[in-house]
Amino acid sequence: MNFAFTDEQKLLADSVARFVSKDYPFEARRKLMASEEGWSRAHWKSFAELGWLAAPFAEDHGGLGGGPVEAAIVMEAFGKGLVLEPYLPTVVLGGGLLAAGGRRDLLKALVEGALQLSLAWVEPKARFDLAHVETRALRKDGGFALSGQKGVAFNGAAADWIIVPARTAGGIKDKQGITLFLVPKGAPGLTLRPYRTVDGVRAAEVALEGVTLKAEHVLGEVDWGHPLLEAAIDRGIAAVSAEAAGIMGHIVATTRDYLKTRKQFGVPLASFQVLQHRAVDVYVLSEQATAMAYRAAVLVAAREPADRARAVSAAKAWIGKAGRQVGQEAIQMHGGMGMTEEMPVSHYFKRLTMIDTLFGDHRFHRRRFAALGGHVEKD
Amino acid sequence: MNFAFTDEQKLLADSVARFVSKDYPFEARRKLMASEEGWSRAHWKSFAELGWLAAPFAEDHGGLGGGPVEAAIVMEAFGKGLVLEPYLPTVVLGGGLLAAGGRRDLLKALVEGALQLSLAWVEPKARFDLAHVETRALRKDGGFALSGQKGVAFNGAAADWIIVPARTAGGIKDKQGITLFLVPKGAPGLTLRPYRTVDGVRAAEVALEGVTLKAEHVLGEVDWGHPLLEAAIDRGIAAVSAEAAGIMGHIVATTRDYLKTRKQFGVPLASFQVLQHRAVDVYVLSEQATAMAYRAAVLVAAREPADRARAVSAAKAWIGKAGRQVGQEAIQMHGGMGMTEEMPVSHYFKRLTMIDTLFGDHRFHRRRFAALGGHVEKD
Amino acid sequence: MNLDLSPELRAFRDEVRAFIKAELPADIRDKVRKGLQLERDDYVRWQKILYKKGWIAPNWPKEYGGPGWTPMQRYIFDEEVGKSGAPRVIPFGLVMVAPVIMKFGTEAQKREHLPKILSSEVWWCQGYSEPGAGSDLAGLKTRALREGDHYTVNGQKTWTTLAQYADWIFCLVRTDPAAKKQEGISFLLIDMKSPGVTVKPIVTMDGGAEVNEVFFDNVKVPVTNLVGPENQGWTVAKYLLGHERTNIADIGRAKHQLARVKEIAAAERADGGSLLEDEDFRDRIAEVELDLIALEATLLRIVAAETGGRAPGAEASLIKIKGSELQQQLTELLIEAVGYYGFPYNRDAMEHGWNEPPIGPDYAAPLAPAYFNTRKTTIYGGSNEVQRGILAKFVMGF
Amino acid sequence: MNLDLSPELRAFRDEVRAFIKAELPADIRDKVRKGLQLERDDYVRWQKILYKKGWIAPNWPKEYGGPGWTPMQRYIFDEEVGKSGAPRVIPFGLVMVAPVIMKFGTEAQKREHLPKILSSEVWWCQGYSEPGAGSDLAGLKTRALREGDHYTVNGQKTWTTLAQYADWIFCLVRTDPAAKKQEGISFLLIDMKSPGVTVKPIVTMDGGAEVNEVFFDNVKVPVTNLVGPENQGWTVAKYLLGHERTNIADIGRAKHQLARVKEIAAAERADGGSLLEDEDFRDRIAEVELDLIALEATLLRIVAAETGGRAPGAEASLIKIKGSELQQQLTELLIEAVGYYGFPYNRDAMEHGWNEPPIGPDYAAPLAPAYFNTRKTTIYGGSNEVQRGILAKFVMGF
Repeated sequence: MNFAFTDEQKLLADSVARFVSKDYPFEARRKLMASEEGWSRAHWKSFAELGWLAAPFAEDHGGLGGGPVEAAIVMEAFGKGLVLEPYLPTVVLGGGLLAAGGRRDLLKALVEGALQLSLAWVEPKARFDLAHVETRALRKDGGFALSGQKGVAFNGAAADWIIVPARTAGGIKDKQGITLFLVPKGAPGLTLRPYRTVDGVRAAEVALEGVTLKAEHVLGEVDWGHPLLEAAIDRGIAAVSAEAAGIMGHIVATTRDYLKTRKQFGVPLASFQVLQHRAVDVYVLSEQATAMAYRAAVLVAAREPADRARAVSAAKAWIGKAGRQVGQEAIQMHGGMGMTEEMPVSHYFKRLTMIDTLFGDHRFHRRRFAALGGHVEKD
Repeated sequence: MNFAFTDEQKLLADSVARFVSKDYPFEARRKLMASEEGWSRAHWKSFAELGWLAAPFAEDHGGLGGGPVEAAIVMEAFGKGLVLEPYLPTVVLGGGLLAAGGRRDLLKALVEGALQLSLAWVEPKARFDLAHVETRALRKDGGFALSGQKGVAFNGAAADWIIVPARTAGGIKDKQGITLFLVPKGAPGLTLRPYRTVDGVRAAEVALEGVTLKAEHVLGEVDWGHPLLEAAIDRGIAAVSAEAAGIMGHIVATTRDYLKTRKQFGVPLASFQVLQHRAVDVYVLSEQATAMAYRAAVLVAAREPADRARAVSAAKAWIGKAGRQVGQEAIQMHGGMGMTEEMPVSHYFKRLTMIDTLFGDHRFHRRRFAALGGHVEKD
Repeated sequence: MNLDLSPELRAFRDEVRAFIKAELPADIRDKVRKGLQLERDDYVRWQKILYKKGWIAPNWPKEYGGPGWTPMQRYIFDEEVGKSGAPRVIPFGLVMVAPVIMKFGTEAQKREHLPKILSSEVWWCQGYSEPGAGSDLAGLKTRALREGDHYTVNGQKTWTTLAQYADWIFCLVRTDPAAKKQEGISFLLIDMKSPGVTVKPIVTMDGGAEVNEVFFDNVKVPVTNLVGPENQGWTVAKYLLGHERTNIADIGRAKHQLARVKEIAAAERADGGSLLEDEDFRDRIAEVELDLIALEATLLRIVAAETGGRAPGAEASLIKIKGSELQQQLTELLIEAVGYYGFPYNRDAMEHGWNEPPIGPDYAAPLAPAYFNTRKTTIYGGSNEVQRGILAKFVMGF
Repeated sequence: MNLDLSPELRAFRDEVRAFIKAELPADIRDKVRKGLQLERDDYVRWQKILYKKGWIAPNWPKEYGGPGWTPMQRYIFDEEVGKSGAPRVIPFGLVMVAPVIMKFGTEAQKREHLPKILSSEVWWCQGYSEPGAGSDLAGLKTRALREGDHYTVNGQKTWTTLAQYADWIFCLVRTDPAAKKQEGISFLLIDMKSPGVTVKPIVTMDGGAEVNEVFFDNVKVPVTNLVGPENQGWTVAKYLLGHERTNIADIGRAKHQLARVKEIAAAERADGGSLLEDEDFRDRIAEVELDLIALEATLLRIVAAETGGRAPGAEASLIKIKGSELQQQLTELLIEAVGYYGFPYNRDAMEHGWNEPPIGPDYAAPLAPAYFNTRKTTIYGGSNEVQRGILAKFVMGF
């Protein structure tokens, strides 16, 4: 396994880092968060122009020939700026599924910045089980009618298409019998209830009441949506792991600076050995998190689903737990100031906290990793 | 729940503490540990004279009217001196079972200091499951013939009687069908393989090959030994919890003194804030451990076995985990010196480590506690 | 843990329980249970009920209107109130400034303030922390310049809890700027209605605004509002800090929270059953529950020592550390329990009278904000690092 | 993690693997696997085999006999050797003193010592720590008084690993007692057979005696044994400390240990199945396994940076901290796995050639001693507190 970036990857990393530091100051982000849509279409256009939307896709899908490592590079840098734009739902999750389902037409629009997507994988009673799908798709006139509830669909309100896993066969928790549907914005019977999340992004509750779809709205094969969905979520995990690593890197830097600047008892906080060592522990966790995230980004492309799952669950379990510690320590070391909405660090803390929940928390993924037999040495 | 000692309990605590500090210096203990029997018969005689062997027994059993709290008081003080004498196997485990089984004759000898006991509850394949008993007792001529293997029987070599749970009915893991037998020292077919343990006490492997016993060797009722055994082990847990609390208390004091005395970089270690805070954490754990141990000692007398089990499992789980941290921190704060056989702290560390294993480790007991529904408020 | 609660204490506990059951208004109980925002009136209503019963000030001596309870009775009372889901009693008047006035105040101050504190007629807040002096209390800069029969106060306090509701504030102010750090500080009572007092909310990361900045711009304070001698405020402050800590851990409330965790875990689904039946999550709950039990047992040991006549000392720091960590663990369990429905941010749903259907389960909205908000417990009231420093000094002798 | 190991590296790895498989003596492999005590001859035999192959000194430049590998080749080699259950290569000569001699030594010193280090003909040990100077290395007191063409050395070193086997010791000694702490120190090579050198074992809590005190009583050392300029020993020592840390985490050995944990858990019984099938214990293993993976990934990132030409810096402290903690976690897992059979103390069973039947399972005897012994890893080689101090200074800039 080689952790060195290629020259193209270095260029990509530099360009996203430059955007975050120059065009994404925290006060601007605050305004974006409070705006109606919650993010900037203008930024999105820049992302398209800079090729970031095309970065993780193969060339024959209209991409630039990259993959999950490129997505991780973007997401790590976005983590450092808490970028609000829906790269995860539209590009990583949605785009990944379009590619897997061979929808080059939609992908083309996506990389041009003309398409927003949402993946509505959460079901109210499923907790973190992707196979638990109660939403039903009944066959009707050569097409399908979808009914059910989906929760916390990120980017749901902005999405031109919502990708909805629904049951076409089998029992509520069966892996087989799940089909992925592309549900167009404004489809009759589709109701959205949009809201802001505690970590500042946008999501929606999705109600489907007899939403009528045609056969071409199926993404992939009927009944065989679960493997695609699981692969997409695994890529999502690799991507948010990189985002978390970026957040941790930012937290290390701001906490270090705060400790050096802030005085108590007449001396900088950084002169207290207890805080020094705790800041070091946070740094150590952050370094490891970055390594874990890129390891997952490399291995999520593995041919065997179990290898892929082991790698991303390892990263998610480790980073979820480390993220709790890093976030909690950062707030503690910032003292009362860290508790305020005003200080950026509280926003990083909140996002880092919620990333642990996203796609399954660290306990869930440690169990998944263990159930797959833990790490298996190949060869 | 009242944590205040009665006057009698205070006297008992003072008297054992006096013995430990005056008559049990660490160098003397070292010699005892290396002696053939591993502990002192002379001390045992004093224990009898001072009433400590009678302390936890009801008056109608020849005791002084105390109970598990008195046992905890003795064990906490013994913990501070790492006392080697077999109070746990003979008085707490063995004596408790004699009382439960109504053997006043043997109890009389016990409180006089004339009797040693061992409880051979460990089976090689049972891990921490008390109901897992493969040793068989076949009925023979109105009596029984015992065959099987028991492991790590503390005080086995010195014991006049070894109490052996054996199966008289049921399957290997059934609670019913276990009978407790009093096996006399030197019984034909009984082979002992005695050894020292890593924490300095004595135990033995016990092999039984057709050991012939009479009906009066049964302790309690045939087939109904499991509830007695479980109650005895629960009392044992309360007792070693107190011992662990005593050990932690000692560790806090010696670590504090070491940090104040030992110099590095020209100043006492105690001047380093990192070590100060870690020493404080160890103190905090030790205080809580003491409270947990006495809570268990009070509640182990509960009428309902489930209440008893919840309380001792809570203590054992909490103390086992805390003990790991306290022991590890103590060694770390003593630096290289803490690694040596010569420094007493290493011996306290080892005993504290092994107490976590004894009667089931902290993970086992946390699960037991959780399986019983966690803490239940009465009334 | 009533294994050997005496018949008298058992009767006392039953009386407390019956009283709360009968008298705690249902709407308040409901808000607390659901983690909704309490308003000024909610607190005051409940405190007046306790006042009427004579139970509002367990820590006060009988002569001032306290109930004259033993330490164990107070422990039982605190636990029952906490478990019941009653609001906490706002401590700034009853628990903090009142003992100071009793000890250091003039007769006039006692006559003026104590009855109104007891009856919850007057709401107090605490003016200790300043922007440049958080854990380092003695670094405060707010200046009180004596001019005849009054002080002129200029400066700023921060992290002032519920100052928006307060009628009075007790402050540490610097009366002698030339003196060394802990000298030259005085303890002053200030009417919040005085001209020049401004309160500005601080929005915390959970979206709430419970804490405030309080600005003093040439505020005139009569010299008669000085408590204790001028420049001796540090002694007064230390007395206050050491005075009342027994309920700092709030075991009753922790038990209430734990019950809530189990309730929610029983409602959440996992693997076909409830989350509470999930062995892994049950084990996770047990981890926290064991810490709760350990803290409770430790407190009861301290109460036993107190009953035996020993004044509680540095143990208060131990209880502060573990109590605050426990509260954080409990709110952390709650966000773990609720999974994806920790995401929706719906501050309105935390207000009483919000009538739209909830997003996700009805208990979900306050859980992530509660976790975020609870990070404060290890920072305020003397950060846990400061508490460790106290223990290092006074218990370990470093 | 060979996802994109190049064909060349893959071939290299296969070659290493095949070599170890063919050449590592079965009796040595067996001892390592069972955690038994290795003797001097075991180490030397294996090192001579590596020497013959030209692989004994991956960190040496080619001109001195190193194999000329890339950082990634060295990483792979270290990992394969560790995983195979081969003994570790004793580092004091090959990894520690040799680079110092190459950098600061005279031609005569190079000629004299390097070939014998390479061939494992001479066993070296390290004389750094002293009774009053553990983490505080510069506090050392051992005195070397120059008298004509020799020094007379008096003093004491401690924690000297395997000094009982050593032919030579490299020491930090004080040559100018008037100078300030870190000045006035020199780096001296001392023949252990010199009159006045005494080695006394220190029994550690696991019952072993791997470390020693080394006493110097008027030991005469030729001035030609001085490495680098007199009173410049601190510079030499710092060079040594910073020089070679890549294998400090010993990932290969950690993997070997983890495999051992799983092997033993598969043999242990729990609840009718094997302990490895127990969901709770499996989760416990996963906890440690994830830390191993995180450390490995972190190391590989550092190797990638090294390959890109960046010299490893303070990361060595990070690796030391996490690597030592990992080793402790692994031995802790082992005592947890073995349950009651951690109790029997049977030092004899850890020696080769012990023929009695084991007490309990045959793998049990070394497990508790290994856990006790491994507590040292966070203390020695610069305690983890010292490492955190280094990171605080050089990475965080505090």
